[in-house]
Amino acid sequence: MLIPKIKKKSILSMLERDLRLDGRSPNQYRDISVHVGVIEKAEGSALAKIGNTVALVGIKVGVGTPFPDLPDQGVLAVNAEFVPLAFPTFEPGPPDENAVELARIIDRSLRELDVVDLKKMTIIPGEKVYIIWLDIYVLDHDGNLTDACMLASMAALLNTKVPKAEADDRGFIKLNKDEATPLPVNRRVVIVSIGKVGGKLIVDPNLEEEQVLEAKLSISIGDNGVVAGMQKTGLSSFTQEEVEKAVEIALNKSKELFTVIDEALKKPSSLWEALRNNG
Amino acid sequence: MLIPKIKKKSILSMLERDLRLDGRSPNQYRDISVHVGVIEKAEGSALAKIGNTVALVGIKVGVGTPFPDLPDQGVLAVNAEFVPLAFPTFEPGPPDENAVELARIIDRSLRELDVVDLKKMTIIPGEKVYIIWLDIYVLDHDGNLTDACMLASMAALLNTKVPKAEADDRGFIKLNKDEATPLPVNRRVVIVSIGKVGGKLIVDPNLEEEQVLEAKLSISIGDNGVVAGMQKTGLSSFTQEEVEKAVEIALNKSKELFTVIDEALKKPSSLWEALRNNG
Amino acid sequence: MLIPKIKKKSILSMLERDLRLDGRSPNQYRDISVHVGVIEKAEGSALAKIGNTVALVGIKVGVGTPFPDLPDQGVLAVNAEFVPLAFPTFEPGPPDENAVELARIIDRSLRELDVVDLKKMTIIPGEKVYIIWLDIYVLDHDGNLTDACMLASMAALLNTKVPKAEADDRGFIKLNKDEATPLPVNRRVVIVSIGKVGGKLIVDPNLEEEQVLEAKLSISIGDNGVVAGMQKTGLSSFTQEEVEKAVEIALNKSKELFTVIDEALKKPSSLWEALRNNG
Amino acid sequence: MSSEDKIVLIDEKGRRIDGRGPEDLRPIRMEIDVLKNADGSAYVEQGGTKVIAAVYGPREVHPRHLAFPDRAAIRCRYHMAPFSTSERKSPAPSRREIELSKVIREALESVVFTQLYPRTVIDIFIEVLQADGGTRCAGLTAASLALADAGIPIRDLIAAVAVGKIDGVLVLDINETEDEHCEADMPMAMAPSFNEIVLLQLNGVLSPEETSKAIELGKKGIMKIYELQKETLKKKYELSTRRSQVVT
Amino acid sequence: MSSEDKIVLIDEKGRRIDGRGPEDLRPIRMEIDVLKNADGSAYVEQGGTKVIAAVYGPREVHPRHLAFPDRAAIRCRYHMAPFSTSERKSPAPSRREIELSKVIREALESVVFTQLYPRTVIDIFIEVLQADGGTRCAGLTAASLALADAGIPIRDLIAAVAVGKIDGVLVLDINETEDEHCEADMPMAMAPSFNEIVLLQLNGVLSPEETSKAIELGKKGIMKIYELQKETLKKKYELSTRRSQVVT
Amino acid sequence: MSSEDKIVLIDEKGRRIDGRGPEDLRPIRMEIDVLKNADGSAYVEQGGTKVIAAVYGPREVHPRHLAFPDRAAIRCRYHMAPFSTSERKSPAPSRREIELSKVIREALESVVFTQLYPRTVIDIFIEVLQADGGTRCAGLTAASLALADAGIPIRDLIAAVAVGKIDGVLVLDINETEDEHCEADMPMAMAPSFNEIVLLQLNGVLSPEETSKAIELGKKGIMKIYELQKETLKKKYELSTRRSQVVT
Repeated sequence: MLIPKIKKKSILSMLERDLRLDGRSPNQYRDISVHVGVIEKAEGSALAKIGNTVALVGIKVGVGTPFPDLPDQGVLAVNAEFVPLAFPTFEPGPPDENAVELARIIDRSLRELDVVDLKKMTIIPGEKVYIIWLDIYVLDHDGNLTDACMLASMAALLNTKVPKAEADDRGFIKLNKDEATPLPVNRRVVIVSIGKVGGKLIVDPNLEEEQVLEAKLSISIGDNGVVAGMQKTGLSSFTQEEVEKAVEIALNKSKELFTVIDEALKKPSSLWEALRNNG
Repeated sequence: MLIPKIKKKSILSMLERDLRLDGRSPNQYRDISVHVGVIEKAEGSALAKIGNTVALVGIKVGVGTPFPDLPDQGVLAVNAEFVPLAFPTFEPGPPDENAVELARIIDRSLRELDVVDLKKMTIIPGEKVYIIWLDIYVLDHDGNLTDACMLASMAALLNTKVPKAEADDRGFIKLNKDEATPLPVNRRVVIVSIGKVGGKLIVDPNLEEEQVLEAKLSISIGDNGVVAGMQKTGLSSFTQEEVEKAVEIALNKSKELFTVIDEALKKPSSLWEALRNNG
Repeated sequence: MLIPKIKKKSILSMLERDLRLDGRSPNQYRDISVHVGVIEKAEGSALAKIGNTVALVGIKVGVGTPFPDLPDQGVLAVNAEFVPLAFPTFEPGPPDENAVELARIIDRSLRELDVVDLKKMTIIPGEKVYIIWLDIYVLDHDGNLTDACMLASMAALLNTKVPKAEADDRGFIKLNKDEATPLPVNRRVVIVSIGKVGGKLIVDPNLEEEQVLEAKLSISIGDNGVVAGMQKTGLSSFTQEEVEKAVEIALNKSKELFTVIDEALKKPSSLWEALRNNG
Repeated sequence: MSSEDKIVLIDEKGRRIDGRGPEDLRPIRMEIDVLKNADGSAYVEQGGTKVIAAVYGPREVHPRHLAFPDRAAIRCRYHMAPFSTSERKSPAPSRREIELSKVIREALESVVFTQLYPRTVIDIFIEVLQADGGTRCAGLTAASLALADAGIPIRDLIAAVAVGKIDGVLVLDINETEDEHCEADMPMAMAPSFNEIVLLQLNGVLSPEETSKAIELGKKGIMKIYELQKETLKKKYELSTRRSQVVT
Repeated sequence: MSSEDKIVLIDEKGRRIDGRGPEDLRPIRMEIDVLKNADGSAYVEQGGTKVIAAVYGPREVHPRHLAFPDRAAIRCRYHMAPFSTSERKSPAPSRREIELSKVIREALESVVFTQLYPRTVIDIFIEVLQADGGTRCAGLTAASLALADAGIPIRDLIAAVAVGKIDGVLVLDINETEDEHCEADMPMAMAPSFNEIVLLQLNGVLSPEETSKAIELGKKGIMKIYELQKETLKKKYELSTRRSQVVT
Repeated sequence: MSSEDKIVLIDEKGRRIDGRGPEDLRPIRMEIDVLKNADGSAYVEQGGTKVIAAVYGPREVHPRHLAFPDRAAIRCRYHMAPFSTSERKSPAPSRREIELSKVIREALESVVFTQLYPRTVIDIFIEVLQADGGTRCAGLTAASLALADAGIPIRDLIAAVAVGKIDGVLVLDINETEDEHCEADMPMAMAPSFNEIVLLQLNGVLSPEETSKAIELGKKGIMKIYELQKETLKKKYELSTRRSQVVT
């Protein structure tokens, strides 16, 4: 994964003129697209692309027992798999620290804003609740997985239908998919990741840029304009001023991302369409 | 495990004359013996030998909860351990792909023919059922593990006694070994494995032959003359005609195997006897 | 971990004159100290030092279901972690064979003497009992972990307060820490480990000595003067006479250890004090 | 093959639950080069079943001692996405996935010229994104396309399909509902140009005669899938040729 | 941040549940060289939070291929003792511990001169012995002291603290009870001499303005902790100097 | 040692539940060379306990860095078959199996001339096929026979037996029922020719005097087992000599 020093040099010298290797300006995202409803058997799903980065999220709804300390809430379980078909160094096996960190960043962003109204997800209070399994599948990694995975997660939740829970004659709870209602979603959240290289801030770093980044700050923004999470990654640091500037940029760019989600929700798509226009 | 090419040559040239290195004809099994009742503490057990291949199967009967989608059936759990004492390259640890495949082939053969009458293995419908643990232990590996393990499994099931389930004063289910009845077995199944080498089909390949096989087809045969499972293994292929010929051979040879089981069931044996006549 | 042969020679030649490298006599322990109550959030805790060996034990009390065959007893679970900060070759991950052996030696010593009165640890007979988690944490390893960990374990149990179990309005059992009573302890036990080197027996071998030991015998002694466990470790052997002599020594030295515990119980200490006087 | 309920899987007119006749395949579509990072990739839809396959390699093996001096090692992972099934599936590999990874690998290895790349490894990853029956077959179909897309020399493509027996009738390309209630399910895969059966499994009960007929039926389906595979490759090849001409 | 109960976390006089004002740190004490085997070690108490850190290295890497040709690798494990929490914690690393090990490692790596020790590894082990809020911050504070104690060249110490928002008020160095009921929890760490923020996380909701103010408040706490760290090192240094003079 | 029920383990005539007197061994039989692939193997039955042991080696170590430059490494696995116990045992190694593998290995290592085979490994596998008390002892008895059968130079065989205390009486070679209800269980193993105790464990409570007497009693049993071991080897040796004479 060592990028020649010469490439770093050219990235830096172009940034001096506010330009990036792929022609973008510092605050510009790559092309973004979101397709919802691509996995028909899942209760909710979405595929998000940012440039060549592809993230697929499927949501399954099941029945389980609540956490003892939260007996009157449904359960949301967020998991991320960096499957080995997505990148040469991704390996089979349990999620590594990067996949765990990504899942937890998204999980916290959803939780802190009460994005899913888990209090409405109880079936029998204290005994049976809905479990919302949100599984993130990275299919192609070209940098900035966080923003793509958050986009796909948010769109998939908005695409989710919750089957009606019915007790059978033995008292077992079964889910009836024929009577399903939209998942209660309180509000929306996106993540805007901002890289720092040569002291400059750039939005949506691609893989090539990530390899020369000094540090990165992923900022979760709610659709009510609040900061709903931050995570600094990378081996270097930010100054307070840089953090403040990054928050400002994130607030700005979040609007674009919310618009992309809005557009995507207008009509469900197919995986065939979503994957094919990769060329 | 690389066998000298010269050995492959001699195997092939002998097969041209329908002969095998150990003096067998192509459709001939090695010596087969089955001993039942060798583990007295197990509810059922059998040791099967095919040539120098030795497989021991023990069956334990326990109490558990049924699968939610099959509330009125007992549970049959088949597991295979290739313990490291059986072969230089077998390693400690969870079953590898070969052990998993073998256990699943045997499991399917038993399941597809309803060999064990699991519907009779309910204790309290929907709540408590018998669990039949069938554990396969390979003790010595000289080729054709599948047929030997299936033989031992089938004989062990026919040797199994199911203890009576009784509720104690707290309502816990306990098993009473003093009142045990034979496991309800609907029918019998065996597996005949047929190797392909130099385009020839041979029954019961030994280890030396397995190392030069192009491919192998393991065919499960029910005692009602049906094909109850097939599994092709190995890096090469079969033609349709070869598969048809293999099925015909398997049907034929299955009769020998059923006879071996019949003989073995006539009297229980001891592990001492079973292991000692290895010489 | 290879100690120069020259050091072994000097250890042996000094032992000829009943002397040890650190100035001790063969039957002499290093300085021992025990501090109880060092983890205030735990229900019980103790830190024990023997020379530079440091063991910390914390006890958590929880609620769980009893073992089916012991429905009217609480559960004691002993676990040992050799965390990697304690020694250059300790590795992260599940306990290795040394940690497992140590935990099991201590577990058996506690169990065989009924040190904890588990029969008094039932909440709802057959359904809910107290679970006593005894977690051993080795912080610094300079030899003779067994004796230090047993000391810390015994002192921590004597320091433990059991919160009152109360059912809430839903019938869930909650623990009320404000109403806690001392853990019922029937009697005390310590372990005295005796090494054999050059045919001589030495008490409390330190790390340097352990590296040249032929064998070691860890002897559990109850405060009623019985032998409550033995474990021989190491690649060599003992004669019967050596075992008898070791038992005699252990009985003798156990009195010192019981006195150390008595002293420690007189006043709770802080982790700050316990760790700082390491210098 | 387990459930208690009696479902009508074939009506009096010989129509199956999704309207097909016994010898009809489900609608299939396939595309190669759908991923950027992989050396080769393919996406296959067969009815409701959706699989994606990627190939990396030939590349270096770590640790080294897993390499073969005389040929490339082939590793294969068949894996189901947690959201691909009716009930959420744990992402940890099940015993079923371990077995299928093995038989798929053996089928693919029969067509790859592994001896061209000694001391290397070729990694084949199959992800089932939606499971509606026949996932190992669709996975094989996709994996062999991905090998071709990666430019790895192969003797032939692999095409695969499952034959089932329902209410006594042999049917082609069973879907999940049929699989759950059928009397037999026989997945098979071929190197079609050589008439070689490279994967063959049977779960369920057939008479010897039915076994022959099932293989015969499977072959018919496989040949159709094979044609589609070749078309898919050809289309892409022409496209990229045209493109390169434009460049030239 | 989850519980249902309404607890008064700040009274009408602006006092917090443990009597502190909004900008007060909890009592802190720290000590280095508390372990014999480790190359460097430190113990930090911050209110009820107690952490111990140890450093081994630079030392050889096994297996070799994990080494870097141009610098030392840094490995970091943040781990909680089973008895450190209210309910007993399984000793197997949780997802939380895996994440925190990563962000702590990245923060520490920003100050270590790793290029001085190519092909080696520096192991940093943090054990939380009692958890009462702010454990990752106390862990970082301790780990950078342990690095210094091990004599590993660092550009600066790392000092860390968590800022919280409670009932609309930004408060410094939240404890566990505050953490459970707060609106936001923002752990941050700095290399204070360089004014560099090397760890920054936010769990919870802040307005952009509050974010700035929270960082400002965190900086104040960090500077105080930094002073204590330097004193701790100085005291020990003088002690050992005095000792060595005695020897001479 | 746990159950509540009071069972009469020794009757008024001093007979144990299986009719033995306090100092009687259970019936023992043993055989070597029972497996073809292993370099050495042995099968031992002691009452209802049935164990089989196999030895592979000296052979190459993988990975290499586990090898010792000056001697062979010894690895040992004591393992119980899932069907060997009253309740089915999970095949994953339990903490008990991990501990017993260690103490058995240490006992065996005391008699093997490991320095003859530097840089190699000797693998010893013990499988308990039926457990009725004294499995670690029968395992050691079998393993040392398997080492001899493998032709690995050893100073002495290892013979082992468990001594128990029941209703205040010391008894030899306790079976499972006795083990469950006894006051003490003391497994021990010796290199009998050298009078060396190479394994010694005590679970339960003994007075110091009883400890001595228990060792004394154990020795008696061990000597009998040792004689049987030597006979077993001799018989086979004569047999193979006769055989080779026939060949010549």
